[in-house]
Amino acid sequence: MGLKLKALTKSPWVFHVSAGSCNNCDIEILDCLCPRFDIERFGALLVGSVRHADALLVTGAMNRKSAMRVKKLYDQAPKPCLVLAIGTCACDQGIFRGSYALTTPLDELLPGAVTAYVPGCPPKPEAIISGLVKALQTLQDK
Amino acid sequence: MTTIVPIGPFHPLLEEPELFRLHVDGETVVDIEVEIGWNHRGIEKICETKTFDQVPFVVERICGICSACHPTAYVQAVEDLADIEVPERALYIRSVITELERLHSHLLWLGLAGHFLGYNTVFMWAWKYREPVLDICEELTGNRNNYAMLKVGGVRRDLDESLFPSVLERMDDLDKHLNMLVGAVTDDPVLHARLKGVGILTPEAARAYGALGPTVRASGIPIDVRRDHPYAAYDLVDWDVISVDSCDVYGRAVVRLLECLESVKIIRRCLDQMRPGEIDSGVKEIPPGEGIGHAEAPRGETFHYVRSDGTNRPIRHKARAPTYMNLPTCRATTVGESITDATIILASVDPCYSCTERMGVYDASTGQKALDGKQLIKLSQEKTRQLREEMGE
Amino acid sequence: MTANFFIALLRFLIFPGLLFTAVVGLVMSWLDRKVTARVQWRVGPPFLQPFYDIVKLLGKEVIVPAGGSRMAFLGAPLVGLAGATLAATLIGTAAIYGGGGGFRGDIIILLYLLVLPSLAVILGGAASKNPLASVGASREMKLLMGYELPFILVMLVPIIQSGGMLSLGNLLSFQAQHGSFAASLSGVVALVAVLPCLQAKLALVPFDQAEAETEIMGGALIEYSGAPLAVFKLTKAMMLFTAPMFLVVVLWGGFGQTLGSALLGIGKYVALLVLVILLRNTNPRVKIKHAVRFFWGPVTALALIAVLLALVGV
Amino acid sequence: MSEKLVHDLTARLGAMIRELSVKNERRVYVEVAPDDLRQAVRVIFEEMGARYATATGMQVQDGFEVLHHFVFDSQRVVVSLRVSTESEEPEFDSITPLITGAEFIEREMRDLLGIQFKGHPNPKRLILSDDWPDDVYPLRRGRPWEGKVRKQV
Repeated sequence: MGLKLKALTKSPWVFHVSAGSCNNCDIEILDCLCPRFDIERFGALLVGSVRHADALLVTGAMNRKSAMRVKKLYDQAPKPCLVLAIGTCACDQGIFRGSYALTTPLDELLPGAVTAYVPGCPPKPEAIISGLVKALQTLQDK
Repeated sequence: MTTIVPIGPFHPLLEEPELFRLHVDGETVVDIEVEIGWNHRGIEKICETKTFDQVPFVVERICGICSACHPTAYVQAVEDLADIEVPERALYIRSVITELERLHSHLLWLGLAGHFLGYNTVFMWAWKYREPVLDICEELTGNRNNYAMLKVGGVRRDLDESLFPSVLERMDDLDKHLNMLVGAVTDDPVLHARLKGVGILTPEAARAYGALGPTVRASGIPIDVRRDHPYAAYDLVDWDVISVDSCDVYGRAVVRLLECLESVKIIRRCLDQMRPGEIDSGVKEIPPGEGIGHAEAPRGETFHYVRSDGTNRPIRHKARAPTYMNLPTCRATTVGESITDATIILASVDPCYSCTERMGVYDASTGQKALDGKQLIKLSQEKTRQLREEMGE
Repeated sequence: MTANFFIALLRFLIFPGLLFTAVVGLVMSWLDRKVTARVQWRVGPPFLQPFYDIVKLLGKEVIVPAGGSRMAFLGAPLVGLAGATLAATLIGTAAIYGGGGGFRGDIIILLYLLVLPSLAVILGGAASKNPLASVGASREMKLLMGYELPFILVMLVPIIQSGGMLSLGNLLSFQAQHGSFAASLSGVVALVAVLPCLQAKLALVPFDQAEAETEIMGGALIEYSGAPLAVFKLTKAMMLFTAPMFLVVVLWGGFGQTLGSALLGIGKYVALLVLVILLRNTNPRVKIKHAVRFFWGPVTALALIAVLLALVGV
Repeated sequence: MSEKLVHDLTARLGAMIRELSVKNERRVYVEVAPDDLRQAVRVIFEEMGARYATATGMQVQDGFEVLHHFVFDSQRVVVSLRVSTESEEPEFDSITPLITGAEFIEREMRDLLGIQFKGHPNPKRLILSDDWPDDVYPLRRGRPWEGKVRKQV
């Protein structure tokens, strides 16, 4: 494993994309930054611009309007960039599946890009952190 | 020259997707447009395909931080429709859950407000105090959010009385911390300078827009569904409606903080007064008819309307979240302010888009044609050119 | 000639220039994040975190926004880095070699060099072709105009006190003989006046309007990714070392020649830095309007008082 | 609780009332003719000082219905003002000129149910994504969008 990769696993800056979620997953993501969980221990930071991001945390069921934005954001992110589906909605659209407002699920929209799925409604912060760690491990295996 | 500064749809200010277009002249906002729809999931249609007993699970997911208030409003609408009496213990349980939610929601807002002001210490401290509230929620209901406690005619689960002493103890702690936060906010001169007189919402404008919750209570209109249309156990315990008349962002912050103290009071009294008993009235059938239910969410009144044709599903379910009424007030509050203030003003109504958008997309533009991407780029390039000239390049 | 050039190059690139300042600056940025975390009841990042961040950014894809000026966009961070490095070299050389390390007028050159990182942010933001970056750049510019005036006024204090010395080395030997300027009344006032300017120079809350993440998403740096971003971050970290160091040398006696005085100097530097970090954590971001008013009002007044006091010799 | 209010409503609205039903002491439903809507809203909102909550639009067996909900906070009553039409292309008067806060809910109904509002100051198509077809109204009965909405990639 090269130094670059090692540095990447030690410093994953995350960008949070809420694509039609109910807010819970988003709050639990923010909660990861807070004193009890403090993901800065692992070098992770929540960044304001997608250009600074190493991982996109996507939440929500993706409706027709936000799906296009998610795709655009993914294109704007400098590679390598991980994508994590946070919450049941992002994984398989959950309770909203079949609604007229929704469109393709995340893994069809960004084929092959989703590294980790963190189910739960909402997933606990521990689960989100564990998902991030596992996603980073896939980088090391390469 | 007017520049358009987009805030959103994916912006760290907002934990949810939203697009505000601030028309900015220098640093002053001259106009604002809101575009919503990034969160629209068609919940009202989904509800028509669920049975009356399943709908609470759907409306719970309208919004994560109002995940007790929407089901409360919904079950009250159905209870209104079918004239159902709810057992007293269930009423107390409903109050406890909704107040716990209000506590964590207001603390969450306080933290985010601090974050927007670049005051990350406040963010971290508020969220640290919020954590025990979530623990209590998890112990009492089984989940940190989305409690799945409400059902038509009562509640789904009883509260475990053996947990009450430890809950009360943590409420005492929280009380102390909240008082400290109140002191910190009211004593900080920089916060006064940043928040006082900013984002004025006059009582007249508040009424015209139909603003709700802390937003309107900070404009000197003391309306609160919990007192005005008592539901759950709010008429069985003693508490006060908080209202100030400063009409600004500072007032909204103070109202929320003081409301937290009231919530602690309500939870304590509910746990005290609660007596063993039935928690469910065992509803079998919903007759045809229509019903209305409303509840005071942390952000204001949630309003639900349900119509039944006698089958096991509602034929129409309408949900209106408080932000739906509060957000448009941004036109009254941000115009004329600086872009720096715009963010905290937008945040001061505690916008909750996932609520607002379960059904709607709206645009608060003043009828002027929204600019497309190309024009935006052109404008931004012009601004850059202007900047260059200013720099003497 | 060649030897001199070689030594100068070494000083610029290794010690006390680029390499040394970068390492110390990154350690200091770790200190900043760690203290911040502790104030917020968090654990904070591991010691090597800033190094990982920089290495990682160097390995990422670089995206130049379409329609932007490629030269300005990629050149801006280098301008800032060069400014910070040169400043660090001059200050470090003067601090270590005492009287022999500086040249006449280097204090004025330093004032210019210390502005370069801010100018780089403005240039980079303007080259980004992004409205939010433009807002960030224009804020940086306003802020710069705000704090530079009192900053320069304060710099007059040591010059007046020393009777017109314009070289860092001379100022240091003057302080070694007569005690540090900060020991006099005018020096104390000057130090108080310069502290908010330092905060603004380092772009820390309450004066981080140009990069206000929650208002304008990283502001001027919004479009930067990969290596150029790493350079900006590095420059910022280096400024964390260079700017307080400058004040210690100019106003507060420097590091002297003995081990004891060197340790004292380091203590002064760390004290300044921790003060800055604490200020950052106990204040909300102020509005740019208020910030400029603050710098042109009370801070400038205070700086003027310091100058007047220096003129009457206290 | 609602007796005085009902009395007041009957007196002020007078002949405009088509039907008035008191569901219970906290809920009152009043039906008026579409032509009288604005006048009735003016009476309830401006003269009687009610708070505007929201509106519910729906497709019923024979046509469309819109309920404007008003809340009387001091009297603890919710009054719902009902207008209905049997037309397949429903159109009602907009109440936005009277109540600013009604702008969005009327546009929402326009987009999701295809109800037009006469005199709306800003009747723009806003709901749903831009690629949603113009004549498909998802909240009408059944699943009217099936086969008409393109799947996005």
